[in-house]
Amino acid sequence: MNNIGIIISVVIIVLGLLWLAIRSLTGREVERRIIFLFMGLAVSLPLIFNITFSEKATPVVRNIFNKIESLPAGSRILISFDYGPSMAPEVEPMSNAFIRHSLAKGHKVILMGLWATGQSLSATAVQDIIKPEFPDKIDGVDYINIGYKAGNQGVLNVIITDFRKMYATDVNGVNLDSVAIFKGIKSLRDMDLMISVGGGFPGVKEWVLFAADPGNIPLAGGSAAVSAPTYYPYYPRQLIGLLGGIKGAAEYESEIKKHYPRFADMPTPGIKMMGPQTLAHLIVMAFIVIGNLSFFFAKRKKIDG
Amino acid sequence: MKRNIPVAITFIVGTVLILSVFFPPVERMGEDFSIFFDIIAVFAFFLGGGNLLRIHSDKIYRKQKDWGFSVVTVVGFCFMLAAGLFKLWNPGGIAADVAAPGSLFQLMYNWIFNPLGATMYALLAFYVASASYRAFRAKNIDATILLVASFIILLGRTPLGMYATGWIPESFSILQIPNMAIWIMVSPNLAGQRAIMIGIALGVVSMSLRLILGVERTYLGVDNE
Amino acid sequence: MDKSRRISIMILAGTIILFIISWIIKSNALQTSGMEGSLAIRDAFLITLAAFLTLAIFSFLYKDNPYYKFAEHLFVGVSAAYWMCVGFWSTFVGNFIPKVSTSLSEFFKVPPKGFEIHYFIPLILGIMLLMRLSSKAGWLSRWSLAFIVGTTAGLNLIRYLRTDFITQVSNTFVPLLVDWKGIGPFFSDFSLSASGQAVMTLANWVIFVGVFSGLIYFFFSKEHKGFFGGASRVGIWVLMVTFGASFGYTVMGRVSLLVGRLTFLFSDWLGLVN
Amino acid sequence: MKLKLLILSCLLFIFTAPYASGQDEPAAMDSLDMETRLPAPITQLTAFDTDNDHGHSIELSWSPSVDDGGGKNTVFGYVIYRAASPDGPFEERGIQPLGETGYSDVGSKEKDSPSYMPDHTDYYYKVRTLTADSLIFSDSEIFGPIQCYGQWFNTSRIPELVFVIGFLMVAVVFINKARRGANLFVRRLAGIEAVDEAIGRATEMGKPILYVMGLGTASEIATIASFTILGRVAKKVAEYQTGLIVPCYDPIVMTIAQETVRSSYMDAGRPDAYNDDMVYFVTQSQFAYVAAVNGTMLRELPATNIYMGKFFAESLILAETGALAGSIQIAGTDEVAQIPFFVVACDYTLIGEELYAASAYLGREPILLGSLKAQDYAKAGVIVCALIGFISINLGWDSIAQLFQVPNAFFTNLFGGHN
Repeated sequence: MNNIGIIISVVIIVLGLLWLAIRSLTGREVERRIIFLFMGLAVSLPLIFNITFSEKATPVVRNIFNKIESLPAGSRILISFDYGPSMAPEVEPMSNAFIRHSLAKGHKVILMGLWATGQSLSATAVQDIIKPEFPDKIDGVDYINIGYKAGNQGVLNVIITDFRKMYATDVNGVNLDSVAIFKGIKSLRDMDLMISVGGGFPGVKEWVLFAADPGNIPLAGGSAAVSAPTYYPYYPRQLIGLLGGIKGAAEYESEIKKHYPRFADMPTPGIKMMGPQTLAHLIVMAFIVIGNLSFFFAKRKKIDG
Repeated sequence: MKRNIPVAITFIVGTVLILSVFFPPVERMGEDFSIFFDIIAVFAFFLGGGNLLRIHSDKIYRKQKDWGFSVVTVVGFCFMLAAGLFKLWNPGGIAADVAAPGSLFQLMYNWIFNPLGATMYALLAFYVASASYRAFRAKNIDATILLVASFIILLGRTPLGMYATGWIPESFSILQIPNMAIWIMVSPNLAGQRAIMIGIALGVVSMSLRLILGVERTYLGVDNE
Repeated sequence: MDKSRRISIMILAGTIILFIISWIIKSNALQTSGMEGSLAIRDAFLITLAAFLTLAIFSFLYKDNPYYKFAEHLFVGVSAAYWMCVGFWSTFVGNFIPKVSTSLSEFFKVPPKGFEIHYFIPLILGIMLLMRLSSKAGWLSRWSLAFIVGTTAGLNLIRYLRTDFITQVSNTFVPLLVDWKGIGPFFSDFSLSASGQAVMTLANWVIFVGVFSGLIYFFFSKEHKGFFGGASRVGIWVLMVTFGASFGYTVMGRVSLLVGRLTFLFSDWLGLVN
Repeated sequence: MKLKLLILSCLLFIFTAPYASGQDEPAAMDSLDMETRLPAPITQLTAFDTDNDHGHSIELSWSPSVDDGGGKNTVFGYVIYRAASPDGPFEERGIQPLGETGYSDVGSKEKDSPSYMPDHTDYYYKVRTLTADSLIFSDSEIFGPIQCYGQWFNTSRIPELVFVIGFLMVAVVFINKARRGANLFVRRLAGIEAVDEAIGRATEMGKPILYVMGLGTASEIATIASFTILGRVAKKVAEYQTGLIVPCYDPIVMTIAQETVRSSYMDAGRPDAYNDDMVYFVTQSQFAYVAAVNGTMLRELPATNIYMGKFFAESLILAETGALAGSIQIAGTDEVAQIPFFVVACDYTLIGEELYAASAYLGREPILLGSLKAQDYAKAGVIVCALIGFISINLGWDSIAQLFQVPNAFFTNLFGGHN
């Protein structure tokens, strides 16, 4: 089904564009409805046939992947959920991908949040990702969700010296002193990698300014496309990498899929959402090219004639 | 008289609001006036709704072209108005929120208003494509710059950009198209936006002063009625 | 003429039949998924209605047609009433009534907030605005218009000055040399990152020159000749980059909207994909 | 030393006992352990009325506990308490994380609000130093009485005042100059010059002109600028006897637009040709309005579409449909995010500030031109300021740049905005 769909779509779109390109070489304009039709096809075919494109990770994204890969198994990775439901479609694929990758590599994962809304979203991640996909991982040993504490960057100010001043227990009320994963952890400085996922305030910027920079702790980020450009000045010194928007998520997902056969069938909302997007962008670009072709050939015709 | 009083009102209201920013005791006037504005706008709704009904009933009465569709507008308007003003089917009665779940008002919003609005909005995807075909042509330098900037950004948002330029070493990563797209967003794009915003702010200041001083008064109409 | 009329009636009949078929199939589907009978019939009707309205709007892309006209006119009527109702309940009943009348507050079941005499100002101005409907006292409506325009001018002047003007100007103060570490490192790293000084420095230069020349483009009282002409030329180019970039950047958001609508059609209505 | 500390903490405990709740009992029994863990209280608590406000607010500041970030390093945060008398009862006003040395206690100015904070009333404050254990804390000495009150003038906004007065003065100077007959130059605005041409074309074709005011309410300067241009267009239309269609999004805008068009027709000497139905209300919903205007474009096939005012996501839908109908299109908006779409899809576009300048350009009255000249001087001022700030920041004098700092959310609204 999937393959047939891809073949059909590719044939339709490629032949159509070819026909249009040839037409425009004679300087003829394309009718608007044909453009509309192509746009409709470009978005609906990937939706119906579930067409996806393999992404090639940009260095900003690959750096995070390589960092998690290169850490020895059992390293401590902290993932902060700094977003709410409205931003979730864009950044939730990122936090899920980070959790999957870290656990598959055998790292210990600590989930927290600087946004009040982040707590329920991290709980969802435990419920929907960790428990069903990693049944052998034990809460309190391999992963823990310590939840949200009020105070924005003030929280970071505290936990960079001592976790237990802010967090006495995890979300289930279990004392942090009694869980295995927190043995030997005093502060953020004991983390091997911190990842902030979110795009507002507090978010990646606050993690850089109040945790990564003063504590000299490796930090990675994931953010909505809107705010991603503003974080580049921190890369790569204070921020080892950054996933920007759904495209960043898709790149990370394809990187995981490439290296981990066990994730071949995992849901990849990032890649999936990029399917129609990519095709639509290609169509728009194709029409820009075709438009210019017909423009130049029409002009030449006029000059010749 | 008919013209001078309105000009005086604009002058007094505008000056008082500007001064209120500098004098904390009257600072809240700005908030009050905004609420007043909203309340006046509710009265204006009667004007608007009345105008809508008048135009369409006129069409129906005169059996103008497409008068049948005007019936649709009038019926839709009255139906929704009744649902909202009388809070029909509203589980909470008069005290509840007008759009409480289960009310007729909310149903009509969810299943008529919302899909229609979202679909109109979605038409943009098509128009973006047709506009880029029609208008992105390298006619002159300006148009070419526009075209190139937009093309780089588009390319940077697809895997194609990375496949084409991923081989460029990290120390020259600015030449990789996704990075170039980001650079354009944070540098020249920012500069252009900023120039426009500064200009607009000055324009607003100057226009506001003209209004307050009563120089710009087209909105008042003429006086020879 | 007669023939085309017959065809359009046939299309209309076909549409109605399709609508009913979709309604029946959808209610069956909803019932089998465990929904209560009458509720399933209602929801099936609403989903079908929303889907047909969606398609009616999309049909405009082909050409203007009666189905689009129907959707458009329905939309206009419903939406005009929607905002009237929201304005009435939230502003009039929510903000105005509690300040002027306890008995009316009780009637509308909103907590009264204490009488404030100056809330009669908008009441009077609002009534004056309605005077427009009378030909004799129509000039009174200008008093309310004058009040509205005065408020606009007074509020916007300071607001734009504070947020847009002063902030944007101060944001333009950027260092022209970012973390200078010598010529060697400067010319060896052209990466988009904190270590790529050349790129960062270039970005700041472009911001400064861009704002500068962009502002010169907006000079109205000086002829754009000589240095001025050159600078405003550069200004236009910077603006063109801005426009092109913004255009390209929004494509993704616009496509997401279309994805949302098509997902509604394919999965919520037709159940083709999940 | 240890003894001293013990006595101090005992004293503190006695002092805090009245405020402590019943839950403190077990802690009291365990007092030996507690004494050693008690954090040092904060010192030098002071409070003063918040400057430059309308009252109802008090600023607090203190020196942090010696155990905050040093000493026993047990401090978790601070809780601010306020009372109407030194004997209490104290109510909690806010919490600050460790490291903080100040708090602004902002109350409501509304009498019926639960957090109402009347002016000219005595208040007493204390700050409690918290540890991770909710039972172990120490209170500061009580500060008071202190009153809050409003100031008459907000000194922090003097820069704005200076700017407004300066701008006004420059404008007055140029207005006077223009009145005395000085010829003030205004550069060509292609978009506005195209209007006349477009009206002529519409007359030739016998088709109407569609004037769209956008989604702005009358509280937008862009909409008001649009009225001026509408006035000019309507006058020309009346002279040429062409049709005019003005669908409106806002009822108040509709009212003002009717006044404007009517007066233009009178100016043109054709009051009989004016009809209130030219300017009509559609609906106050963004996309329903667009749907209706789209329909009008394809049904009436106007020769020219003019879009002036505030536009959001609909800009491209309108402009593309208009192009489909074959109309000449002239646009102008100050909505930065939408200018690109108009630039791409329309024949002429007034970019941002040009929309406001258009009215001065059309009027050519000295007073309008004078204000335009003042605008240009302000821009020159911006460039000079930017240069100064720029040089100073590159020489390392940050204090000059600080003069211009205003708290901002610039990046958040840069790419976002209404769409």
